[in-house]
Amino acid sequence: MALERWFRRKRPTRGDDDASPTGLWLKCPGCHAQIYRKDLIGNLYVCPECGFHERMPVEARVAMLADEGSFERWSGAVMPSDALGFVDTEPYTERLQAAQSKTDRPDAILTGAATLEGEPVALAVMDFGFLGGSMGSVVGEEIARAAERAADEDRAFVSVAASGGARMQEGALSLMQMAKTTVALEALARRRLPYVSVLTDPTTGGVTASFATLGDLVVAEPGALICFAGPRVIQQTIKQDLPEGFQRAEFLLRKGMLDDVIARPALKSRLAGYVRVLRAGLASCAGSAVVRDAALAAPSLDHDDGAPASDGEEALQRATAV
Amino acid sequence: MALERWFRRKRPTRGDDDASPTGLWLKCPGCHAQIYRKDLIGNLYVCPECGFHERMPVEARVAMLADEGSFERWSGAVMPSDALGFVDTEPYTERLQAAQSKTDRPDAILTGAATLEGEPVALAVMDFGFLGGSMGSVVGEEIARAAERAADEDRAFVSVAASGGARMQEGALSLMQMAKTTVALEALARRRLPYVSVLTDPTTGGVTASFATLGDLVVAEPGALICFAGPRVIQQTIKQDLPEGFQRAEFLLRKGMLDDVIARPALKSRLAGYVRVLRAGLASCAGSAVVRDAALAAPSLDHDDGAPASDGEEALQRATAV
Amino acid sequence: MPLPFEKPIDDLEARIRDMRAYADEQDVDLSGEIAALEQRLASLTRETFAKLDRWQRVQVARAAGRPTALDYLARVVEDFSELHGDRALGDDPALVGGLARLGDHGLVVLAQQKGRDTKENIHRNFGMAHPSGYRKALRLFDLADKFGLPVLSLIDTPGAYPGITAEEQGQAWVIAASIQRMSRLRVPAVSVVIGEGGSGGALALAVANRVLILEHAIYSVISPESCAAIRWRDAAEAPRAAEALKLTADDLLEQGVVDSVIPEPVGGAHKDPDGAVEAVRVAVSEAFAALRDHSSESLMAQRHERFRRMGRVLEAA
Amino acid sequence: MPLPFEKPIDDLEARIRDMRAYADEQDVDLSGEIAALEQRLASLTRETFAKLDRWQRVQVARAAGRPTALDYLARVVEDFSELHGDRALGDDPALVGGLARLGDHGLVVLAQQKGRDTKENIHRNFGMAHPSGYRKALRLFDLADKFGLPVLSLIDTPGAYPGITAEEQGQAWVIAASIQRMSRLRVPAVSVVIGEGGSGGALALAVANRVLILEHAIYSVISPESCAAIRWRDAAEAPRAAEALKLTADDLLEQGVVDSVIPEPVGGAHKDPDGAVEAVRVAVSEAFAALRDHSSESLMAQRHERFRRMGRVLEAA
Ligand SMILES: [Zn+2]
Ligand SMILES: [Zn+2]
Repeated sequence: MALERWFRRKRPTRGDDDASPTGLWLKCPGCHAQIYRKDLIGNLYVCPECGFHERMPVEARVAMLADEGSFERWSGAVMPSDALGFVDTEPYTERLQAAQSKTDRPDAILTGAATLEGEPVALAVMDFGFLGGSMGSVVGEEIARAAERAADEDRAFVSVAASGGARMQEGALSLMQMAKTTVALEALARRRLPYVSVLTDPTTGGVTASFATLGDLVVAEPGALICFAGPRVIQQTIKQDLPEGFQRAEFLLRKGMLDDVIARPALKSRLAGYVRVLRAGLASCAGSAVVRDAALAAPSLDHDDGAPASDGEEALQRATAV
Repeated sequence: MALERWFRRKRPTRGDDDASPTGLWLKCPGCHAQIYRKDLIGNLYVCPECGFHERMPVEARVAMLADEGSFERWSGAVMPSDALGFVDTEPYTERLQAAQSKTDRPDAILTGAATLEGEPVALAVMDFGFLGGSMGSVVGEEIARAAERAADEDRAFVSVAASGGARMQEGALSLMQMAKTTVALEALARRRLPYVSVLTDPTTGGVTASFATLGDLVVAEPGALICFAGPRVIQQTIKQDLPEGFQRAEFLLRKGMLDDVIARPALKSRLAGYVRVLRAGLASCAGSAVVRDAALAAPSLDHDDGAPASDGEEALQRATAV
Repeated sequence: MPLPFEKPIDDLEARIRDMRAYADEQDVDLSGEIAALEQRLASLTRETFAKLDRWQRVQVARAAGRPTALDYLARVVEDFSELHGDRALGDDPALVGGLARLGDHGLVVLAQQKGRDTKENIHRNFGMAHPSGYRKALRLFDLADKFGLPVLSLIDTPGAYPGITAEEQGQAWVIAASIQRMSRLRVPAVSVVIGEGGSGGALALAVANRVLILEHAIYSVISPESCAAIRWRDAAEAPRAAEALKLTADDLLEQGVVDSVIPEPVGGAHKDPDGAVEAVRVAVSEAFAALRDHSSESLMAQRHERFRRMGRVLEAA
Repeated sequence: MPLPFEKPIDDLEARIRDMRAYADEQDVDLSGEIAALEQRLASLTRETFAKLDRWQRVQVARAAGRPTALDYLARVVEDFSELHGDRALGDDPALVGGLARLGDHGLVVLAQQKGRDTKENIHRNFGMAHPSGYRKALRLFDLADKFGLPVLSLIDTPGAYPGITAEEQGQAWVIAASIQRMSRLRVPAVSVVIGEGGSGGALALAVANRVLILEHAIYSVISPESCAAIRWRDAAEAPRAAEALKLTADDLLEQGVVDSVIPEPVGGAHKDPDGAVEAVRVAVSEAFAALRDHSSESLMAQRHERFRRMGRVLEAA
């Protein structure tokens, strides 16, 4: 959230959020050229002059990645609730309604099945335009269900992150989504299904510090801000200027944190290529690979989507009885 | 070897090698005090004035660590050979004979069974006085056999390293001891037996870069030089002075490379304590822990000491047949 | 220095001290008066702490003199022996790890350590770990699994450190890795929030089978001050943010985020550190005793389910 | 620039070139003479390279124009896609890693890359990896195991980098870890020493089921120069040190350190890079084909035994 404000101030024209202008012409934040809006959109929201990657709407992202006609939406079965009765200058419920009206989705995520150059995947794309892409219970649950359903349907998992972090209006429950999404990824690991995570501008806080950096491969788009603590928080802490390019994708690539930085026009084929190779391991070694993480192969670890969760003691008893 | 010379030049009074004086009085390299030789020996070769840790003879080390009367020697069944016919300013065979006469052991290591405060262990102590503690085929073989026999006899493994690195007179065969000692440690890992490695002054090169840093816990003595490349090599490479305390135990502790730096008088009880705790895991979790590394549990991995090694193709066939 | 709402308690304590001194000095018997005042002190303390609001609890959770992780370790476990370093970046004093014993079995311990004074606070970076701290934890989780050693973690941090080096070294990456690694532990894991459970930096070490919390400790997605600065654009609104965040032990129990609340001595752990340590010792021993006979598989499954079900969503019609 | 012993070959090549030019210019038929000279060239080259001493082979192994790891990768595997970073310290250009395909299966590739010119040499640190390079390898070994991808490593390094940062970041620790991790791979692993196999920095990536070496590559515990500096106290004695170290492909085959020698085109790989690349492609394909149907357990066991038996000792009477 802090980030969202920071961006509004520093990068007024970037992205598809509230503050983005809706005129025919846009000024590119990268090269300051005047770009015709349609040209930008036709070029995958990449500046035709300098290659600056504007934020991309969720539906355009899906259209760019999924083979034509292959996308089938999964998300939408769960809606956010105001568990804490959170009110700041405005009630959380009203903020939710406004975001839902604006984006026409229940929360900050869209998931579904698709193929990428024929490779079956589950896609999870975050919407920074919905309360800054913050992760509350619904985002966590949709990520978890998508990962688990991908595992059930023998699909690789591809997530496209864009988030200001945890949704503080859901208190500690939003913090717990970091652990929830992480344990849900085990369903993929157990079946040796690849998970490729794409970090886009911006990916921060609790999303960076959970599922989004736990991909078998983690790549980013050029120029994307990727961090745990936002630049403003760090500046306030250390009281000095930040290095040039700090926390941007290229910086993190040099620091060893990313597998690669991939320009948007190449993204689909690179992701498909990764999935293809990671699924082309030797059959003779696959069996024992599963044995190796017998930890993860425990059948009692399987989670039933939507089934009422038992409490800890019950789970322990049940698991023990298995 | 380079190191050995470096030490002779810079630290003439340290250690138990050729260059150490044999008089009644010694000058401490730490505080420059004149120390009565017997006082030094009686104090575990630690300067009573400043705590400087002199190098310690192998037998004194064993006496310090092993419970009284518990040590039973294992090493000695294999002797070095001159596989390459290596001659520099002197034949390797002559250097070997001189070292054997001086130290009264076949090569730069002593291994055996012992108890430490009652905990059954295998001990492997390197002798820097034997050709700079360099690791050739015999040192590698004795380490490997000691680790494997420890596993057979349900003992923890404790090694005390002191080495100038690989023994170049044995060429690539000495390099291969790094891999040989490493794979031999798997016998311990398979049986969840602890391996605690003690690094003493100096531990360098191929010994640091193999078994000696692969302990479940890795500790060092105060002031010990521990490195991959020796200080002189680095100085020649970078042409600038090295930082104060560079590559010493305390420096490496700060850099996160050591579990602890332990003064000699406390070493035995600390090692025994580590072994005691690491062997007190829950029985309910031990079984599955073995499953986890099913990799390591493959029975065909067991190595028969002394059995003639089959060639690669045979091993592959044999293992496959299991 | 008492907390603001402790002033009346502090005053009454001073009066009792004065009266004792007077009685000693003058050799008069004031035991009746003193007993009465002590009774009043006890009920005043009880009443004060029974109706603390959330912001006051935040202050108790951070109170000077509140026992730190190492204070607990000294008596909750036996023979604690610190292990240093992450084998990559350094050794982080804000996140202490090591071996210990609990009854007849070994233990791996991880503890977020704030300072007990300014000097230690600087050394410990106020309990805010760098990536090397979490990497040390990863290493010790591996050790725990290899040797079947249960894991105890003590949580007390404002959060993972936000700084240039921390970001360069992948703070987000190591926190995610720590969450994942801890969720995969094949041994029993118990976490106790003893003071401040600050965001992802706390959660990274709290993916346990049992998450306990001290009565006046807090556990939150964000500090009240930062929340206020963002949502009210005014850090001074921290008390309102604390209310909104529902971050007290009772709140968390209600939300299902913690499994049980360990009562503190009346007046808070800082009033009676020994009492608090003993309460934690008993709670930790019981928690491990209840877990120790379960198989690795059941422990992993229970931990997995515990965190998988976190959150509140409405199923769409 | 020819190597010293290549001078007669180089001269003869120049003569042939001149004669061709002259024939073209003057439009005379010198094809008979040229053919004779070419025959002489072929036999001169063959003879020269047949009796290279060990120091000369060291020079061939390091020759400018000798194909580098990336030159091999371009054609030995398909669709090489580089993966960066060690998730801790950085991304080391001296040790390149990534995904590729070989026939119908995926592959993890690791390659020590020297520069093809001064600029690249500086960028690649002359093929001397830092700890982050070996950490990247550790990460990719995990990836290979998880997805059942065989591992191909190409070895060409003077050694792991000896420097302050490298020591601070635990160069010895990561080399040991890499040896251990590679020995535990659950997939087939093939290593090819394509140029210089320098000490522990080379071995760290060469704990394979099959270790191949190009005819004029070397593999040694120490460089001849360093060996000479230590044992003769004079780096100029490198030729004698090279002889003593027995570091050529044939020596290593005899010692059991490598499994087979890949013949290079006459005159060395630098004379015919395409021929060398093709020879490696065929050898690598055959090596993986022979390993692909073995179980993980048999692959590990074979690798374990391969290295467990290394060395020559005498059993005491
Ligand atoms: Zn532009
Ligand atoms: Zn002294």
